[in-house]
Amino acid sequence: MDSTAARKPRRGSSKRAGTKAAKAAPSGEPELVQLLTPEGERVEHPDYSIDLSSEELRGLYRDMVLTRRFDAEATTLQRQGELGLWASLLGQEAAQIGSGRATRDDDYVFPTYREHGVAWCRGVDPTNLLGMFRGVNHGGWDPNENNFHLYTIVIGSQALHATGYAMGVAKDGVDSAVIAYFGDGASSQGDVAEAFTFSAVYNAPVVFFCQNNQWAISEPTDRQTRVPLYQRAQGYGFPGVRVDGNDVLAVLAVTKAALDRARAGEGPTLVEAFTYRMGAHTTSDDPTRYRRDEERELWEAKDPILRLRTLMEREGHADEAFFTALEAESDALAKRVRDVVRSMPDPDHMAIFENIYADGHALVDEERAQFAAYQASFAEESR
Amino acid sequence: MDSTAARKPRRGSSKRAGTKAAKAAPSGEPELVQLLTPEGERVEHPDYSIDLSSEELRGLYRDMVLTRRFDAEATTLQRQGELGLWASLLGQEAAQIGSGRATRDDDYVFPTYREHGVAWCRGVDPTNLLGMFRGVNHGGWDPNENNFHLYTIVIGSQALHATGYAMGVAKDGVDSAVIAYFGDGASSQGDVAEAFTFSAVYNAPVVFFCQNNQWAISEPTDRQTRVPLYQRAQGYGFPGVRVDGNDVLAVLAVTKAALDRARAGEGPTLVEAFTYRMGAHTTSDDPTRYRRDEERELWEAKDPILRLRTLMEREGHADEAFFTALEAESDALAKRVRDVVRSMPDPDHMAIFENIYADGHALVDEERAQFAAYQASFAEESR
Amino acid sequence: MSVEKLSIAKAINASLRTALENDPKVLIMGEDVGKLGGVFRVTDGLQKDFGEDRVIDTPLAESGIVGTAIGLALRGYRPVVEIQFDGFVFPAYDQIVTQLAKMHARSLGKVKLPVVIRIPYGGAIGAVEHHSESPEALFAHVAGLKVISPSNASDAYWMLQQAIQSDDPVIYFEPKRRYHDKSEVDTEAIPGPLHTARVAREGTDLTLAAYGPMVKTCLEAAAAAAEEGKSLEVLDLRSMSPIDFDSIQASVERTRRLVVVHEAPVFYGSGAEIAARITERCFYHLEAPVLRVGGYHAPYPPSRLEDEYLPGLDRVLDAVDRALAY
Amino acid sequence: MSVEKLSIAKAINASLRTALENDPKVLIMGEDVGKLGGVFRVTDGLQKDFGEDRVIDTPLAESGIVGTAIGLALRGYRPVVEIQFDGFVFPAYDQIVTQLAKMHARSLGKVKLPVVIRIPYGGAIGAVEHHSESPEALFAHVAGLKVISPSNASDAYWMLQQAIQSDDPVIYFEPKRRYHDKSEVDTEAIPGPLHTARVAREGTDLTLAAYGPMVKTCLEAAAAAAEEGKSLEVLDLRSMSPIDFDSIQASVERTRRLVVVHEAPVFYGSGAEIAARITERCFYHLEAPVLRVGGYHAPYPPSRLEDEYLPGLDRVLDAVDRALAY
Ligand SMILES: Cc1ncc(C[n+]2csc(CCOP(=O)(O)OP(=O)(O)O)c2C)c(N)n1
Ligand SMILES: Cc1ncc(C[n+]2csc(CCOP(=O)(O)OP(=O)(O)O)c2C)c(N)n1
Ligand SMILES: [Mg+2]
Ligand SMILES: [Mg+2]
Repeated sequence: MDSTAARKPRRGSSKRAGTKAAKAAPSGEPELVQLLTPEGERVEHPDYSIDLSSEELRGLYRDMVLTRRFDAEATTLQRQGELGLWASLLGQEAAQIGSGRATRDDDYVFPTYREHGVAWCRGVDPTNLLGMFRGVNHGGWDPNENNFHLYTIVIGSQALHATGYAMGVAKDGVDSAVIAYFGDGASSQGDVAEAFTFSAVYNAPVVFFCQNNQWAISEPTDRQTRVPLYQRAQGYGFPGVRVDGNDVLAVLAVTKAALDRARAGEGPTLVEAFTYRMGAHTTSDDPTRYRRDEERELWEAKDPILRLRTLMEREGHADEAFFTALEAESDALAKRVRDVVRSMPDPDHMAIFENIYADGHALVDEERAQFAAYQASFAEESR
Repeated sequence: MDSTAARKPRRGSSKRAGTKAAKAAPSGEPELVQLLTPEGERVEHPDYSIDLSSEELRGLYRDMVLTRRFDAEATTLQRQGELGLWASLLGQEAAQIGSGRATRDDDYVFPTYREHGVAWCRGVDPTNLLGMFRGVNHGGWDPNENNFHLYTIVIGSQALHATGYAMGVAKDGVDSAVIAYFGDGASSQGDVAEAFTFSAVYNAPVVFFCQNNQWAISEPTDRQTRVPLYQRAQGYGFPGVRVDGNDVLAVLAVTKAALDRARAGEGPTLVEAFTYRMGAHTTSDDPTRYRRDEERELWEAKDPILRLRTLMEREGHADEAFFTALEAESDALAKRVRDVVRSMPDPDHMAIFENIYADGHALVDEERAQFAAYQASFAEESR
Repeated sequence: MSVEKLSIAKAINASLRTALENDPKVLIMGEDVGKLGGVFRVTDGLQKDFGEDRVIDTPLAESGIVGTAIGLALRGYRPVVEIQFDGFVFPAYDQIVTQLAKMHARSLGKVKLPVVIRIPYGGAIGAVEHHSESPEALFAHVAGLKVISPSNASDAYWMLQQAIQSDDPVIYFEPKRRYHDKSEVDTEAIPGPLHTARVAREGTDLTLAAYGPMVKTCLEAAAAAAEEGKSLEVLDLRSMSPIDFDSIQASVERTRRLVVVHEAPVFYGSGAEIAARITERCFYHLEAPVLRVGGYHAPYPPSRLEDEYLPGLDRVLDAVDRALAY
Repeated sequence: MSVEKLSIAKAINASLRTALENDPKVLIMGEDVGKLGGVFRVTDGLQKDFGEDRVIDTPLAESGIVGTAIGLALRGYRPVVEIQFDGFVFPAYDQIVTQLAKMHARSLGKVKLPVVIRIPYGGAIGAVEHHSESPEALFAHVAGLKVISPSNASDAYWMLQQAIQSDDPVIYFEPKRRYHDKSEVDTEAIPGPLHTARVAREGTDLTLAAYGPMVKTCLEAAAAAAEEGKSLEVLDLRSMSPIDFDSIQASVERTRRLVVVHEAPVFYGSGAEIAARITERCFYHLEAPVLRVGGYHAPYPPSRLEDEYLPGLDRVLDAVDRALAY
């Protein structure tokens, strides 16, 4: 629907456009909170508003561009054999930057394996994300440094961790909030449903942020649900809202509102960011087996970065120098990522036996010693 | 709310009463389909109607009375040490008989451990239910004889079995339906949520029948949900309806409509039967630790059997002879149950090794032989 | 009080109470742990005294319980989770195995998961299906978990204290059939290491190794054997992961014969691990193969058959006789 | 065609195709098994040829997949379930352990559960966490399940045929690192019994027992040892529940030494069960304790460490040397 929508009045000049966006579209698609159309027009929404300075808009733009560039570089590094795998977020930049920028430092984030943009917002050095994809660790950063938990691969598990963490936040009597990311496919997992139940019963300050990128590997969303996912929340007694996941402004506004609700003691919210996985599921995947190019083309017209750029250019939020500088910054980031990854050392063999237990375990000690002796025997032999 | 409701117009004489029942009650309790008030008055409902002959009403009454009597006898047998445990259905007779009688012979039922009334409707000999509570088996009946699956103790599991079975029914192209029973507590289990997802995605002909008896052992329903349970269905894309679970007529009508929907290829329905566990969770439980007598008294006024009797007596659906004969039939049933249980033999020791595999397993054979030899060694010693 | 005679159930209750008192971060979570005090009354009175915020009745969803406990631990709490019965831990198995056990390693040691999972386990209580199982091997096989089981009230108290204080996830198996067995608990003692075996009875002819509910059975067997002039040593292993192989080895080097006893099925059970490793360590000491007494490769049977299914005095003595016959 | 050279992946595909052709009740279920043909392309082309009604893309929920497969089996279908990777079977563990494994016994034999669960397992493919595990012991310990793993294309084809035809639930572990290994498959052969071990190489000095991916490693070890003048027998166990102890015993009675090799952690692994039972059966035959080579008591490590973690040629030969040194 979005791509065929007629040009809409400019920012702030019309309530009609916003109201229209809030209603069900003629195609049968359900309502979708939108503040920036695919054509780069600002529209209003009765429930959500946002007013950002030029600097803030540039900030969001920069985040998205750098994230995309980082992501592309990682894909390249995978092709070159430097990474074993990469899960690209291409197309989901607005969903991730908008929601990531809505969080406060003291909030806590529970990501899946694809939240590179959110990690960026949280201040995690992007090179840290690559360790697990290179195979040198299972997650190289300290979750508590940026309140950004490790990537979780087992689908849906982290929704419960986030809920428990939020229960703890509430116990602590502070007004931080927690945000749990998951995908459309994950919505089918029992753990996600149980997270809904627990968070509602304990009124936990958690936002469930579902990036509905239309696909769970090869399965379209209709293999997971026959109604829009945001509606799932209602049956558990908390609000659900669908936002245009390619509209960074709407995502920011909607997520901020949901986090504020959590802070205010009003409990969980489900945000469904309606977006699209532009690339393959991971570098191991071959989407030509299960989806058509036309679908991708349709979504290209809704590109999250392009539409913000259109707005910024038309409204003069940035000059050419900004875009040129950003290009250079992107190149520098890509180079740094490349350099860091290439020089990332393999872990020491003994790392197999480290950090299995915080307080030690006799068998680990025994096996470590045996392993060391065995390794040493080769060293002796080769001497 | 029900017990304080004023006397309502008689059967068929008013649409108002029914409409009223369908709306949210002043107490904030959500709508509840009701066709027979606690005072034994017939009321109408805009969406559900029922017109039963006197014989049919007597049938339902008889089912409920005999089920209650059977249940009481089982409780007694537990106290006498003949059973290790009993899970009483006291108070839930209407929910079980109404729904059980709504099923067709070719439908398939997946019960919890408390569906003694449903078992009765399906034609399972009640004495067969007692084997597992006595400890002579884990479920003594052939599920396919009455299309009544074995009792399932692990909470929520059977919702998925029912869904899979219903997927099979649909594949077979027949118009049978499947009904899965579970409790308010079970609604929190991931398996139940996954059953909702699968049944919706595959449009499986299954009815989820949740007996909300207000308690999961010691936990009131607000430990499982903060909104009425029937609303859960909506978020999965199928209808949910709350029925007065102590009103056998409404339960029958609502369940039948849901089963018919399934048959017609319209997919799953969630029925929440709002009822009350009058007794302890099981004979091992002590409800005085967690709930007040007053609550029970409130619900006594809504007794499912009493209200039907009131209706039958007032409208002349049965004479005294019927009630007298039923009393005798109850006594006979109780006696038969007692006799059968008391003479129920302990299983042969070798049964430990039977039916573990359909096609055999070398280790089972080995252990069976060792066990037999070991047992025989005692026989020899004692000779 | 300092020394008191307590049942195992009461000792666990006292230990939970102590933990709640000593550390405001300790939480109790589970189904019916509040007003009811748990189906075995092990948490009796705790919610009343510590409030609903610290003794938490949860929704009926085991994965949710363990999953939120993990989140609470990440926030700095120390949840002690109750699983109502052994057979109901499996919905939580994924969270335990893929998250709880691995998160410390996944984070290169950055996060700690001080979560205790209490599981009443084992049979002989005349219960229906799923209420009498011994799944300890399914946890001990998984790196990142510690698996322990007390056999008496003092260990019940102290091992739980130590489990709660540990920064590692601990699966604490409670021998439910022994809940009412009483013995002395010194709540001011200084406990020994958590994962060390204890010589429950000294002997010279053969070692019986057991844990949890089977320790008592083995002690009874040893007493009976003594009347026949056989001197059996009984080791209470206390910990199934790690296993104190040193103590078993030391005992076997003296007695030269070992019988391992547990309720769990023998096939792929803890007895297999003990037999394999002790045989390797004591190959020239063993006069007989390590024999195992345990459950059969069968679902736990209906309760009227459990006496036959479970290892009892006679089956232990039968194995002892077979081992001594070598 | 009758004899063809196929990769293990293609042999499984052919076996599924045969089953779908021969029996209208056979269904394929799992995540991405349809158009994608599974992440390993093992179900490639099947949905195209047999339709969405028989080759079913499921919601992303493993408990739901196995739970509905049970329901379908109760209705008379024979579902073959694909779990995408070893590490993702755990959400389904409860349905497998408490329902699938026990329902036949629970019903006193009245209902049958012909469900096959295919799990690509094991490491050495350079994958991220949860994609390289070997959880077979966690299933073999549970009565009611059968657990098997082929090591070559012919077994991959025939063991799957037999698993699908079996009225019991079967966990079929696919050695994913060997998916592309090719060997001859005779699709008109008459297969031997499903749970019998196979002598993969004859030898006289020591027996190597393995299954799945480690059979090839052991064959390579045997070849290397032969060059040093050591004659190793290699047994392909094929089945982890039941285990063909008779064949192992027969071999060990000749070779007098046994080394068991698997990728799974040694602690509480299948090697423990084999060591315990074979030591009991062959106490006077064994010249050395049964040695075990396998994974460490550690989470499966990041892929850059997997070569060190996994048992390889050298570690097998090291154990062989140690066993021969007795
Ligand atoms: C429990 C579990 N099952 C299966 C997988 C394999 N898997 C990885 S990603 C994925 C699809 C996830 O889809 P979605 O939740 O929509 O997230 P997206 O990848 O689209 O971001 C699957 C099936 C897994 N990681 N965990
Ligand atoms: C997975 C699982 N966890 C815990 C239990 C123990 N248990 C048995 S019944 C019950 C409460 C069930 O409540 P509800 O679903 O409302 O059914 P009701 O007993 O009220 O009919 C619990 C917790 C169980 N049987 N299965
Ligand atoms: Mg997706
Ligand atoms: Mg209930």
